Amino acid sequence: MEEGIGRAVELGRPVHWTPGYGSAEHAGGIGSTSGLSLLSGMTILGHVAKLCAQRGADLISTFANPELVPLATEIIKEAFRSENKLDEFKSENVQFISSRQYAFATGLLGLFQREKIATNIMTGSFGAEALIVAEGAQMLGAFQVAGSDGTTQLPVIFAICDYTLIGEEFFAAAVYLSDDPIQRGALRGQDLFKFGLIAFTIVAMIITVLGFNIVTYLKM
Amino acid sequence: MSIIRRDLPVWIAFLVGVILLSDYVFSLPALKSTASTITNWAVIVTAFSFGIGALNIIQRQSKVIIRREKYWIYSIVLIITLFGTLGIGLIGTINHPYYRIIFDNMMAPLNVTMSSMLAFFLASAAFRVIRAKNFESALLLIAALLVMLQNAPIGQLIWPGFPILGDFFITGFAAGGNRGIQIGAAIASIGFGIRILLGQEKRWFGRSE
Amino acid sequence: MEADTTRKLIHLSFIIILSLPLIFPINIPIPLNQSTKDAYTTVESTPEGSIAVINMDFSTQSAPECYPQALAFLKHAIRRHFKFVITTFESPDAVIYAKKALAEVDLNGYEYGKDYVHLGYFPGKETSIAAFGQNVHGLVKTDADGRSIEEMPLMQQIHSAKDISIWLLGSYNSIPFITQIYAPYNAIMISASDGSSYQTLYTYYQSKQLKGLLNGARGGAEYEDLLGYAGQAKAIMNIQNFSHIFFIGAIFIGNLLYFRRKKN
Amino acid sequence: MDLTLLILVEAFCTFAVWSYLYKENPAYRLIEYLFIGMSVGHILVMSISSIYSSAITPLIAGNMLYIIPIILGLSLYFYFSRSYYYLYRIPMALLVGTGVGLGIRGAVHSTIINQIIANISIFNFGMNWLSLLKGVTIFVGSIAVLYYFIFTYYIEPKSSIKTALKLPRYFIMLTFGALLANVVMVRTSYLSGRLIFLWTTDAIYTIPIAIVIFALGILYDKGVLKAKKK
Repeated sequence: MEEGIGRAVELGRPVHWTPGYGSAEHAGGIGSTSGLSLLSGMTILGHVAKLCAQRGADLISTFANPELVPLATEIIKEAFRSENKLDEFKSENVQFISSRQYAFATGLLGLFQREKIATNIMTGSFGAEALIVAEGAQMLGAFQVAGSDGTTQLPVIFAICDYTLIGEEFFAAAVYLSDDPIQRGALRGQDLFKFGLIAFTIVAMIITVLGFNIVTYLKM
Repeated sequence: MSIIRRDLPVWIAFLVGVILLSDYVFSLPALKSTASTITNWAVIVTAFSFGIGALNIIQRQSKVIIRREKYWIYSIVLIITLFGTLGIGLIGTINHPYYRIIFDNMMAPLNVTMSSMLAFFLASAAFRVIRAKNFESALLLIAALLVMLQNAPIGQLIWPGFPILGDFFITGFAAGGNRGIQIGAAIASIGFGIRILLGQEKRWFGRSE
Repeated sequence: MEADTTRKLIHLSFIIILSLPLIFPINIPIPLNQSTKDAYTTVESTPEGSIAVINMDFSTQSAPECYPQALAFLKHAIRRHFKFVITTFESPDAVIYAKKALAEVDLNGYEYGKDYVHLGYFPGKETSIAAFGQNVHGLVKTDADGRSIEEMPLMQQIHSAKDISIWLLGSYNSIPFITQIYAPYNAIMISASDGSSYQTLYTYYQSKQLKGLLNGARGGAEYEDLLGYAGQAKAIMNIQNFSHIFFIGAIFIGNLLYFRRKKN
Repeated sequence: MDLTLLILVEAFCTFAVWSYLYKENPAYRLIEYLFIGMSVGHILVMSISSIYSSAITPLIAGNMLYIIPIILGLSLYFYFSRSYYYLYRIPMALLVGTGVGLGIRGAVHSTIINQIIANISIFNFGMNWLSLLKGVTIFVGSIAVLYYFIFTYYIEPKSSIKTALKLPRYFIMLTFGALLANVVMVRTSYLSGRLIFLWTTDAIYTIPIAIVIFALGILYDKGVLKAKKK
């Protein structure tokens, strides 16, 4: 990510960040099941904004979920304030595009070409528009980082972007960027849980193969 | 004031989250109705938020128009279509013939055309990216080729074994990998969610003051 | 700059190659799947003149895949002289497609109200499917154009799901029908699907809850073959064939260039 | 309105979007702004009517409880106020809480429990050797990939198990390849829907016109480039 932002500064062109469409059309957004990945994406935005403020790169962020606009404005402002560069913050760079999935993609394609973005960072919850956005940025030769927890769009993003955070890596990235010992502890806890889950699955499978039906107990 | 500014939001989020979760664990009728009321409210609040989005757009575009920035003509087009659609939709309801024209003959085809752009983008990406640079990307390539041969009827004509092989890749390898990724992401999202509820992850409400 | 030109050339050749099967119709034969064959024989074995429900349910986006399948069902129903009603439960967009389909088929010998009725869209998804099964007249008062259905001779024969001999589900999501109609009434159903719902529906076909199942546009094309005409599904499959050949070719050439550059 | 005119509009939309593949241009820009304008207008209409039907109607009917979401919704707009902006955090907290609650519920139930149930019943595919192999593949794959996501317990691998540790990564690659190919099929069918529209309706007459306009555009583009160089 730092590499990408450094590149944007060198070229004097803006960095673009988006949390994706997050099924905004169907009453989605942070008040729905895609909320967690959108919020996790927002934590990464904090980090991106901080880097941009440090290096002096323009940061354009685009949204399909209107309720994220105030949040993002505050997050970015906060990042610029902590670097004492609040006067460099431009509120018109926090852009709501549209809640219709493909209108959102259309808007981004146009924006990319007009602003000549150098780096494209996508962290959040994506639908089919992800490929349009990623390939649109690719046309400009932009450096791309993406992260998402969904699996339907990942293969495509993975093929195009320079760095991809797959599934869980995406949530873990938010923790790693925070340098908070408590959060790292939480990550370790999750790993232990995973070990437990793997062990449980193997044991449960063997029991099932031996002929005991434990699935009915799990379904409770 | 800092109670309202800082602590109240965290407490509300905690309470709401806990109510929804306990509704899942215990099946009490009172809890169920509270939970569904809350989800209803969230839908209503989300509906209100679209106004913020519209205001953001109008603000930005009118700035462009006033400053006569590049492409300001298009901004005028945008504002006119926005209010035009809104006006027809509110006055004439969504069944008004003009609204149907906007919806059926412009928005719907534009939607489909944009999603058809994906096919083009996939074509150029396939040419550029799917290359056997090392063993890992060779695996990706083989899986992609076999599944393509399964999906195109012509594959079955070339060799009847292609569908079986491709099917194995989709319902075998891909299903397994997919399941692993999903379980992993689910665990992480639960951890992340709990941190938000406990107020350890506060960055979602922006300003720290 | 060179990469950019290559990309443009790829896009241009892609659209040209995909247009070829539409300009010069070349029909590449499509092997017949068992699930499609079962769907066909189910309709064939239903006696002529039975009452059928044709459900059309798809959004504008899934229409390219689903509409040809629904149309094939409609054509087959007419060929078997079924009396039919057309319904939509999930996506109001489909009502327009249903009208388009009725305009497209040859309704010779059919009289509106007596032999077929277009009921239009009922909101409520799964709950209204259940309501339709229990008491048709409780849910439906008028047809798609707002005419009262009480006077229509066909509607006087239909009171609940028990009066319907076969369900032709031209929709991408048929699971609500399986839970609300198949389970309580043991109804005979065949279903269309789109690329993403086929896998899920296939398990219901295996457990014989669906008597037949079409696999997206491909199933539609097979069904068109069985009915003996080349329609949209066939066209889509021809385009699919060409596009997959294109993709495989693009990957092949891409790799060839890559290895050549690596050698040098 | 006249049907042919509507088809012309639809064809223009299609070509304008595709023209982006060559270059960002005025036609695309026009469509882009129109599309955004229409879609935002549409979303506003939809949300106003949904607020009306799901909040205001019950309120008028006498259910006073619905005053709360309306107040919460309106207080989102405090964001624009300089001194009371923080009040918008309260409805936001409701949204975040709901999102987290629903998200965790979905993750626990539909992902973890259901997937694990599916995983341990590997014989559900039937008893022939291919189905059995499939079941085992899914089982091994999911566990291997889950193992890939363990971050904090990284053990420096000995050479003997190094290849075994690469297995998860290989599974991810195979998964991505297969899913990528499936995306190709779905997207091509959308594109074929457009192509069938262009070639089989009256829109066919617009094809030569579009080609001429494209060609002129490209020529103009190259001409301008040359003039600049001189």
